[in-house]
Amino acid sequence: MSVRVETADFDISAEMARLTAGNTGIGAVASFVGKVRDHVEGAPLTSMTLEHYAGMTEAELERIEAEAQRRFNLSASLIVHRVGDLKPGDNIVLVIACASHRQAAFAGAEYLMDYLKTRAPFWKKEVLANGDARWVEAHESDDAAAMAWQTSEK
Amino acid sequence: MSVRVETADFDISAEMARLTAGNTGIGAVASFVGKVRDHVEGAPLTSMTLEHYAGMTEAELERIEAEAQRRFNLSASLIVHRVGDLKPGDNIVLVIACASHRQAAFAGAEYLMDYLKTRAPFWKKEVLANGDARWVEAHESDDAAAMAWQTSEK
Amino acid sequence: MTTEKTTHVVVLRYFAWLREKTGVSEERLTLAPGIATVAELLRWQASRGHPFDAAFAKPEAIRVALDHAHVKPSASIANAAEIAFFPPVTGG
Amino acid sequence: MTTEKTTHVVVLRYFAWLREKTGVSEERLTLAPGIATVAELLRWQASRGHPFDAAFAKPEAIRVALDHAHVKPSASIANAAEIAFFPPVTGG
Repeated sequence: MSVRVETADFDISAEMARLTAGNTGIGAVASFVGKVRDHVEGAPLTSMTLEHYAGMTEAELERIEAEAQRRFNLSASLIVHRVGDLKPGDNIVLVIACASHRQAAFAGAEYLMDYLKTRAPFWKKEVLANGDARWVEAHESDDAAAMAWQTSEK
Repeated sequence: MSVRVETADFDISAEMARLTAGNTGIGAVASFVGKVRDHVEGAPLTSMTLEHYAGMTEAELERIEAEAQRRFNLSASLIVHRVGDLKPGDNIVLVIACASHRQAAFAGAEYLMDYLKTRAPFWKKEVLANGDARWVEAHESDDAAAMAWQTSEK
Repeated sequence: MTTEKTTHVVVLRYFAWLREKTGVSEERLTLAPGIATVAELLRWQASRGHPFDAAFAKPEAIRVALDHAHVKPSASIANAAEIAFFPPVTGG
Repeated sequence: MTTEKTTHVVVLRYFAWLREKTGVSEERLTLAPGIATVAELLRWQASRGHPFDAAFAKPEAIRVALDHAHVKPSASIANAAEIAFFPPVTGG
């Protein structure tokens, strides 16, 4: 179990190998990579800056990871989130959830992302091609996705 | 969109890079790796042989991929399935689903796996540590998972 | 395509434990005219004698594909060139 | 821990547009004794004058963490050493 916040890019093959090394009880590895898109609501995006609250970020990600581990009996998991300046096509976030079977692995990875999106203190500022810079607004759909885990809709 | 059946192992980083290259409209990449476990129902497993129906396998995987693409509006996807002799810890299958947003990517990857498990003509034969060799039996839970997509439970 | 009655030559294929139990992975044969559906073909297999009788003793445990596509027991085999028999799939 | 009345020194931190609007990323100050909850602290921020008044004009758009944990407006700040103000998070 581990969480990392860093400016460098990640290598999913290397992370997956490290996470599953020596544990051949793992039959299922679900993962998610979030990337910077080239458009936001139709407007071309030039770059994105990710700010975070060092200290709280790690604490919150560890709480999310511990809860996912408990709920889905994960064998191993990882959250890596990048901060700093990113361009379209760059990786932003990686989550990996390992379990004996695929349902738990998929549910674990989705849970990690849903809670990361609504609880982990990261903020995105987008710079558009026309020069405008703006802080991304939170989506109600993300709150709904996280809430669904509490009401057993998922 | 592509499907491959091969004896060689795959590299998820390389596959993901190839799949997303030049498409910065992709914001979400969900993936799944299935691996050989070291135990089956409590019995230590020594090796596993994967047989398939060449020709039908590719046709069926392409049908599954086309349906996933249509349902979830995937930007790109990939299915790689290994055949031949595998050992505990070895990779068996890789699916990747790319989309603008994470819900579609996750749903796409789960759909690909659920249908691959119940429709693609692969068969596993396990060799146990005590020398017994047996064909793996299909799980009712896999049929139920695939069926759920038809009745909108998912 | 012709509408006149012709002999129906098919390739039959067997996978996993069906291949092992029959000892055959592939055979080419001419189907008797009375065999019109997958269910009838499965009954014919069970009537062929050793080792097919044992391999096809439980037709409900056997899946069938016509020309690389899954079909139900009620499907017509009239246009099939390749017919495959196998247990429920277990990949992934 | 002591029960006698002491001055409450806290570190306040500001992120994203709250950092930009206030022009402050971090400050250390002594809280007035009347400020007991997060909601009261948000009201006090809005009353501090420029540029805090504008930054805290819509407290419902602001999230608060006490010592690295999310809290609700009703939470007591009595034991907090570090209090952070930020908009709803947008990572991932």
